[in-house]
Amino acid sequence: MRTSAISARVMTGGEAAAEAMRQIDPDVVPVYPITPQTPIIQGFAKFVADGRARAEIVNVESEHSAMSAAIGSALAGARTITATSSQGLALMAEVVYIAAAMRAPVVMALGNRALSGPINIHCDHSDSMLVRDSGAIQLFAENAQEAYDLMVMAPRIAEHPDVLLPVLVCQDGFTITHSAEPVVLLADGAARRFVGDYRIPHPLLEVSTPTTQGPFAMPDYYYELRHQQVAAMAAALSVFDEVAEAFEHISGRRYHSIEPYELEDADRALVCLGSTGGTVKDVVDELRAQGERVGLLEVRAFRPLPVDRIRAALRFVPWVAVLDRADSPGGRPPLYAELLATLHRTDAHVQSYVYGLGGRELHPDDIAGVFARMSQERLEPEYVGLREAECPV
Amino acid sequence: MRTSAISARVMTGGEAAAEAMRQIDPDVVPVYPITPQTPIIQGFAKFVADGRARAEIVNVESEHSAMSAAIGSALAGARTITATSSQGLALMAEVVYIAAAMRAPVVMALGNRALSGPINIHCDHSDSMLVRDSGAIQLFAENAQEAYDLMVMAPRIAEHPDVLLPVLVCQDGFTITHSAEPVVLLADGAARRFVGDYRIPHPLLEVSTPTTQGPFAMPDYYYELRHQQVAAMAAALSVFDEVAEAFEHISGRRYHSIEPYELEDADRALVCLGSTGGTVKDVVDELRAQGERVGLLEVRAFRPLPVDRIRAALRFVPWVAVLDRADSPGGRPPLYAELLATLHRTDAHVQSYVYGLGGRELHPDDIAGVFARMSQERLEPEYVGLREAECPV
Amino acid sequence: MSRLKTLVRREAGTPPLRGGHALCQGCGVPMVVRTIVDSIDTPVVVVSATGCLEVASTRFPTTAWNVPWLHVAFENAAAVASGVETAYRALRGRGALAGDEPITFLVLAGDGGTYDIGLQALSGAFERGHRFVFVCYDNEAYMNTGVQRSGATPFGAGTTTSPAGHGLGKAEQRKDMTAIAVAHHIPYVAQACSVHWQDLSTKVERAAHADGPAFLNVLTDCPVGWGHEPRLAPSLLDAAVESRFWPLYEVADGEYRLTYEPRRACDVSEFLLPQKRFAHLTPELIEQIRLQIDADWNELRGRCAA
Amino acid sequence: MSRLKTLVRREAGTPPLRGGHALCQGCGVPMVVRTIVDSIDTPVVVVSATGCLEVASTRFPTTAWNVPWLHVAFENAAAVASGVETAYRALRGRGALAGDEPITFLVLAGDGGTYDIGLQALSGAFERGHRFVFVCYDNEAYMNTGVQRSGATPFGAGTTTSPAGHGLGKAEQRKDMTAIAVAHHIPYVAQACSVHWQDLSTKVERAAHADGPAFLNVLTDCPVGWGHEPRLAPSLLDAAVESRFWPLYEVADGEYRLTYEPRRACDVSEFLLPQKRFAHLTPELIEQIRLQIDADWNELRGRCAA
Amino acid sequence: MREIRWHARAGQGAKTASQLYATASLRAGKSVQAFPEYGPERRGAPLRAYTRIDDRPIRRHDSVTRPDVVVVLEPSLLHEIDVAEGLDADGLVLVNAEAPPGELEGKHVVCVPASRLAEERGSKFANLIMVGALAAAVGEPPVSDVSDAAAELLGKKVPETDVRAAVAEGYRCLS
Amino acid sequence: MREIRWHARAGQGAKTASQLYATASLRAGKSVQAFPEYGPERRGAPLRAYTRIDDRPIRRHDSVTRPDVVVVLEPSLLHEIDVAEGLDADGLVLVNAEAPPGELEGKHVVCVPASRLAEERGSKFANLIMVGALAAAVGEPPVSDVSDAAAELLGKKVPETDVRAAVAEGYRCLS
Amino acid sequence: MPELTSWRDLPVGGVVSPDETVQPRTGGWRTGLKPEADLSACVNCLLCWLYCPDSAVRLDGTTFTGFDESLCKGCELCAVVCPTGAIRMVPDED
Amino acid sequence: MPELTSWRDLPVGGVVSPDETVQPRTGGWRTGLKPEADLSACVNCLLCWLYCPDSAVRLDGTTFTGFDESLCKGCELCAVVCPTGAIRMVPDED
Ligand SMILES: Cc1ncc(C[n+]2csc(CCOP(=O)(O)OP(=O)(O)O)c2C)c(N)n1
Ligand SMILES: Cc1ncc(C[n+]2csc(CCOP(=O)(O)OP(=O)(O)O)c2C)c(N)n1
Ligand code: SF4
Ligand code: SF4
Ligand code: SF4
Ligand code: SF4
Ligand code: SF4
Ligand code: SF4
Ligand SMILES: [Mg+2]
Ligand SMILES: [Mg+2]
Repeated sequence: MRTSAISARVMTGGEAAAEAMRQIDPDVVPVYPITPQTPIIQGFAKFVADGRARAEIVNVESEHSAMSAAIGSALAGARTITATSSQGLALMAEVVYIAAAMRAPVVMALGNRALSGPINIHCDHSDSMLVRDSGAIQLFAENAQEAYDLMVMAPRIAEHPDVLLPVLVCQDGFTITHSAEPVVLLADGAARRFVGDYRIPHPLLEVSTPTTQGPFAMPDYYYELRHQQVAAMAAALSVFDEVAEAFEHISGRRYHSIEPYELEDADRALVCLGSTGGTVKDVVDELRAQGERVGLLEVRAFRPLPVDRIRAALRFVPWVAVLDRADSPGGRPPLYAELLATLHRTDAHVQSYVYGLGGRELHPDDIAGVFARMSQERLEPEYVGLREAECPV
Repeated sequence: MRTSAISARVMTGGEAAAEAMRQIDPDVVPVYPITPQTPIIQGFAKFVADGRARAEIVNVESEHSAMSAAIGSALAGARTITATSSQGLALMAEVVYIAAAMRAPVVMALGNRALSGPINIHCDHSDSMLVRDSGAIQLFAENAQEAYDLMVMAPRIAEHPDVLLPVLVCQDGFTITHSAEPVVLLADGAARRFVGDYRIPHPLLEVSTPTTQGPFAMPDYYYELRHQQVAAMAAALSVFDEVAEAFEHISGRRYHSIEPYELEDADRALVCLGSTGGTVKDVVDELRAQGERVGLLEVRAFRPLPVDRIRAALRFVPWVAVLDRADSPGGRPPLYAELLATLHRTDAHVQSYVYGLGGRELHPDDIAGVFARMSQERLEPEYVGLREAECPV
Repeated sequence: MSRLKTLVRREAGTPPLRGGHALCQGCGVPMVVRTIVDSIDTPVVVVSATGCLEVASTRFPTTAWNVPWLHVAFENAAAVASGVETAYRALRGRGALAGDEPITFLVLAGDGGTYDIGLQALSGAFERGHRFVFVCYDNEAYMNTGVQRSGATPFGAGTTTSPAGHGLGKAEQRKDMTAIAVAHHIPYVAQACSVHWQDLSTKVERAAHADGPAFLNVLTDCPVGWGHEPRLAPSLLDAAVESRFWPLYEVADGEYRLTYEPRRACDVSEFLLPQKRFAHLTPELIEQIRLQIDADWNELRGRCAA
Repeated sequence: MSRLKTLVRREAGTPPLRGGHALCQGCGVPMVVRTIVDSIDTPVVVVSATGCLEVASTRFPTTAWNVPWLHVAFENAAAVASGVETAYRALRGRGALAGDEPITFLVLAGDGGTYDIGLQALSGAFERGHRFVFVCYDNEAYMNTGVQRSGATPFGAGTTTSPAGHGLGKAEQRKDMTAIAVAHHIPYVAQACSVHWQDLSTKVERAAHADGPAFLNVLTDCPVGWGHEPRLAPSLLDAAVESRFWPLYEVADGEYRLTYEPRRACDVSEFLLPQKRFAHLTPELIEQIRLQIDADWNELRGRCAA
Repeated sequence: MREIRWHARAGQGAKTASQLYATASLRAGKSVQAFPEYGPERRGAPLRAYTRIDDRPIRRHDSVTRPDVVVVLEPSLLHEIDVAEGLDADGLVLVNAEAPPGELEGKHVVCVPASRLAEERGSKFANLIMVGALAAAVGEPPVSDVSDAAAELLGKKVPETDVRAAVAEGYRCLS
Repeated sequence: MREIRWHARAGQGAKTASQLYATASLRAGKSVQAFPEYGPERRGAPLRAYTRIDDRPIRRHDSVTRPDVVVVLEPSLLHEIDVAEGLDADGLVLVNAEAPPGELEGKHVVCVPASRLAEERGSKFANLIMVGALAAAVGEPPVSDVSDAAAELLGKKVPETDVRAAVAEGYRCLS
Repeated sequence: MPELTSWRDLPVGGVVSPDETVQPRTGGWRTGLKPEADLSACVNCLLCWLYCPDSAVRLDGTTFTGFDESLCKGCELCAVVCPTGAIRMVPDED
Repeated sequence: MPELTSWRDLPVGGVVSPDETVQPRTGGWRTGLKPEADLSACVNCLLCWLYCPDSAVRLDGTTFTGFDESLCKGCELCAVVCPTGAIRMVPDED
């Protein structure tokens, strides 16, 4: 996605997310600091202090309270955005599930960072993966521009009456949050109009029509109430497209739930999330220039995972390698497992490569190496670039 | 597994776990009450009050602190057991990961219960699934006897020098925790001897050889430190067998990481966790009596998942249906996704059935229905028994 | 009009918490809830923590609540209320609220959801200064999960996690939650008891009009957890107050005031002995409790005098 | 032997926190740590919360710690220490400990890990009565993550989440954490300041010998977050105490005692003005701070007199 | 397999009864299972419990939907719920009552005036009386096993003789 | 693609320099990227930052391991770390120093006495001087773009003229 | 309790409106005794109304009129707090 | 810092023993100034030792002897607190 040099400004993904928040102009922002999310909330706090945004910031005392306050605020009837990373998301995990179940359309800027232990501040996707069953939507940005664009799109997806789910806009910690790149912003008015007004079915603050929200459910109803969320997620896929189309009208930039890159005739394809996609694209170009038929499937919507589209996009690719920036010790890496569930009953050979945990670098050479190795049958995951990896377990 | 009526006592899974704890005689038990775990800790508290167990119980003020205190205690050099369910596990999720990473061999009795929202006290496995990437071992009991036996085995697995990981002994909330069944207990002395003394490599309380535990790791080391856990999980699989063998010597009961049931010639097999396995066995017997070639693969060790054994056990089964008592809205049910990762490049048709969320009943007829439906190609998960399920999403 | 008639009129046949809920026969909590909500002269929005009250009043698809009511989890009622109250301020600030009458935000949590697992969220909300009335209905244990000890469980009480057994019940003194709230220097803090309903009602009015967070710690009984017949509740709770086990006082803008001076000589055993949870107490232990009460009472008197 | 010589002897060339760590040039925290550990006459086990101190002293595979040291997360230091201390009691009870000398359990947490996200774990540990010394090194903000406001951040201070901007910095009063600890009725609570190291050292001794939990709230500077040159630290912190912005006192078994009576007339501006975080304060705001200090001081004096 | 459903109000000892019958049957060499149903409802609310008895190990863990026997410890429940739900035409309903209640017309009803009997002895063991009666009604397990099981389960908390006497009284009613 | 690595101590403006050069290059029509390295180390510790400049959109997000240019803002670092690591034989090292330091013998070293120059003007903008010098050394972007970018980035906090002067001074050194 | 409905017909997020749902009746919870009022002895102090945990005390405006037996759980609290002894617990007809 | 090792050679759980690891040297963090002591003016009050954040003050027993330049970050605190002015900040040789 070529950014126009003319109107672009050099800013980090974190700054870009803060700009998006300023333009969205949410009512309430409950938030707790954590690296590498802090640039987002600091940037936004400055906008508020300078009178450039009107939100009430709630400087809560923990992330559990951040999400709790966000649920309260969103269900009360106020547009609500929060932001976090890593341990913060882990601490609020309990209430992320509840936010989804109560259908609170909270938007969250997530600066992806490895989970402790050991404590580490750099990027991986284990925090996102921790809440992959929560019912929250997760969109992954490849770069600062996407982090901005997806933030602007997020409220409309979250608040759509068929959806009403939290949306996590995920950007790789440091690699995007702290990397300065050219970003084209919408005009403030255009962004604001695009987002529109906040509407939910039953604002708690409508005291004239009292509602009971968050009741106790026995087995006779719990099952059906949970299934609502599955349906809402399915709806979210088309809503994403709808919103993406509208966004294209005002920005010229079009997003899809997956981004196939040079897949048409590929005999080998990587699948990944986040900023790594950009690096892979460079490698694909390079290898293609040498005549190799390689490609990439970048997953932008990890939740809802566009199962059918992924299937279709990879239909004719015999060798697929899933790059996971997270793992599940004693089990299978999460994206890999999902991909296999998606590609079941196709002929693809799907392999698993774990990389980049805790911010470990993945260089073009590593990627080229995976492309080189992947057309041999292998079922066990490999840790790319592990020191003394000869005995993968 | 036929229990001997002579020495068996009728007790609930919760009571059985409390008896196991009494016999193990741990040093420290930090715990916070939550349904349906409470019978465990209440039973144990009574043992302590009556002088029948010596542990120091730490009545913490939240589950986050329960696991935190457990980590402190286990690393200090004391055998430590805790117990929880549902929201409790969700609230401590952050520190469950850290326990595994710090290699604290904490044993936990988990009474599986649905996660909010809506709030519900009955069984499903969403709590276990929430921490499936944490690096903690998860063993699932089918009934009260197994809940007891696995609790007795757990410390030896957790504390094995090649493992040193937390072990969650999972029993279905209410269905096992509160169901009274015959349970054969070991003699106190035999159980105590079986468990042996607590040893870890670097007890913090050894003040003469000070250690720094829980340091900060940058990308240069984090990756390798994380990979340690993967290796420890791999080791746990053989340690499980070792311990199971030793346990057989004193109990006559032998456990395996998976339990194939009538799989040899099966053309259809279900895969499941926990108490449902028992019900499925009855249905399998019934259908077999009618000449149907059906079978069951019960997964006892969900973490570490015995990938190769599952593959081998299902090698010749053309139709496999995975019963998930949890879901991942917008993604694939967790056990299903893992199974597909396990069965990749086999010819099996693997289907997904979600059931029992929030304690919804799964009756033999439902199971027979799945067996009846499963030999038709179908890729989308089905919610068994959903009211108005005709349009599954 | 008498205060009670005022409460009746406010309720106007539509109790905030209507009958048909699943709380135990004779449970002490509903009276606290109705007295409080009925004492407030604006519309009320209730945020509830997990606990007996919440679980037993909202079995889907029914509800006992006639006022707007929100529950998210056990430990976060104050945080949820912070969000609701901030939303209200934000929307009002933007002129985006339909009606513009003031709303009173009321948080209802048990002692577990206040003293223990909910303390941090509450403390944070106090520091930020949200305008809500946080009510702890203090029945001195985790009742919903079957009577486990909490930070509010008094010394000596038997619970399932502090069993009498060969021991003494709970070995630690209760957390002094009212003092902790006072230490946050919020505008209004009070300790009350359900059966002193006029006192409670007055305190609710003050709390609702405070310019910032207010905290009410309201003692109420739980026949199941305390081990007594429901009909003993009025006399037991009366004894709790008269024996000075549970003094009634308030701290408004830092000023202590005893709002009720016990009227009769009442030994704490009058409170303790009818309850099964204290049945195991020896005379020595009761004497220990008595001494602690005296010491606490003297300190409190000192503060109120000052 | 002078107290300082005693500290030197205890350290015996092996500082508990050795140099080579990655804390900022001139950071105020190490002095607090060393003064405290060196004041304890038994072996010490340290539990640390996430924060500047922890992050900057333990980059794997190095460590600055010569004493046993454990870190698990940000919010749970008191809970982790509860576990460690209980393990010690349990193992001692069973005769399963190698040496049988007493050990002092020391918890080190920043203000964020104490006033805010760590409060609940701390309060619970207080209620249970674990025998440890919990030290809050209070630098009045979340420094590790780049200077965000915490519950300890004083009124008016600019931080990245309470920016001065067109506003005033932090709009709320700081949480009175020392008072909150006192309200838990634990045996020993004290407020101290790094540069009053003799006072601090004495308090550590009392805390370590208390029969139950002890809490020390120790003010120390952060040149980065406060916005001053490191070399100004001694005079700034001195002004904090002399101006009564940060009184030094202790509460032993409920008895208040001022441990240091300010020696000179010192206006709070002497503390505030050299710091960038207060650079935006108007005379009116400073007056407001002054009044608050006076009120707090008078109340404290009252308690100490009583 | 024999499946039994117990009806009572929370607090009336249905859970104990269901477990007692299981314990007694275990003594008699059977495989057993017993469990109550849980909800948010409190003391006084209707409550069910179940017992399963079989000669082969019981492995299933679903709830009981088609009981062979229903035991009603609290007759006032008959106005509120259909205690015979799922019961076969020839299924037995054992009711704590003096005479067959109208609600159960057409069913195979057996009455035991357990509350009265208990009251007469000044005991609270109507539930034990009903367990004794059930053993007699279905012909197993032997009353000695029920009595021993009752003593094992409750004998520590209350006088063993009272417990045994209640069981015996119930058994006598129907044998 | 041109890749630049910046060396300094935390607090000396390497991050600003890396972003400034990127911003200036963006003005000149390039695609750009700039990012520092983060660790637990605090003010005073060695720190690296990176800038990438290309004619085509920059998509890769790995760190820079084989820089084309290394800029050393703090010469004392030369004793501690190998600033030329990964640098090609013909790669340029731009050092804030009076004369080529011994450690860099055999490298293509260019010195700019930025600290002294800054001190002479009583300013703290050694980093801006180095950015100006870099633009001159590699021949892009035009100094006007650097100057404008510097004004855009810093002009709100400090006098714009000082900022522009520093850039210009650096540029002059090497042009 | 209303009919069990399909998941499609459930309110979004499980929100319940008190006006659209029927509360269960808990009169059946009584275990033998129910309150009976002697109106002639009643001084209309309304204490029974206040103490009743189940909102089972009936008023006409602000005047006590009796009990809603479909809700009353029979706890005796009204009888205990009635200052004039106007309320007695009597055996449930059942 | 020690060599980067394979995952097999790392201590279990990342436990670090202070005796087995080498602390980084932070003398390089100084930005121009370092402390210099005039021993003749020193009254051995040891305040510099106490205040030094980097344990860079050298003692022989309990006697002040100077600084460990490999650790000193040059913060000036020792110089500020020295009661006799025995410590001056001087330009780093570099
Ligand atoms: C995180 C979490 N831990 C534990 C529970 C289980 N739980 C629900 S309510 C409750 C006790 C409530 O006690 P209290 O707040 O005193 O209210 P009460 O039940 O006494 O009314 C507990 C332990 C939970 N729901 N969530
Ligand atoms: C659950 C969680 N939330 C947030 C963080 C990020 N974090 C780490 S340290 C810190 C601030 C520490 O502040 P304080 O306790 O005052 O210590 P200081 O850094 O000032 O020394 C924060 C917000 C975290 N590690 N874990
Ligand atoms: S257990 Fe106690 S508090 Fe809970 S509903 Fe019953 S009486 Fe009320
Ligand atoms: S930021 Fe402040 S507290 Fe943290 S290391 Fe630097 S000076 Fe110390
Ligand atoms: S007996 Fe209890 S429930 Fe019934 S009306 Fe009286 S107070 Fe209410
Ligand atoms: S309590 Fe008695 S006197 Fe008062 S209103 Fe009720 S019935 Fe009448
Ligand atoms: S200048 Fe600072 S670091 Fe160096 S010796 Fe003095 S006090 Fe220590
Ligand atoms: S502070 Fe000065 S006088 Fe004291 S020991 Fe150090 S150098 Fe000597
Ligand atoms: Mg309670
Ligand atoms: Mg701090």
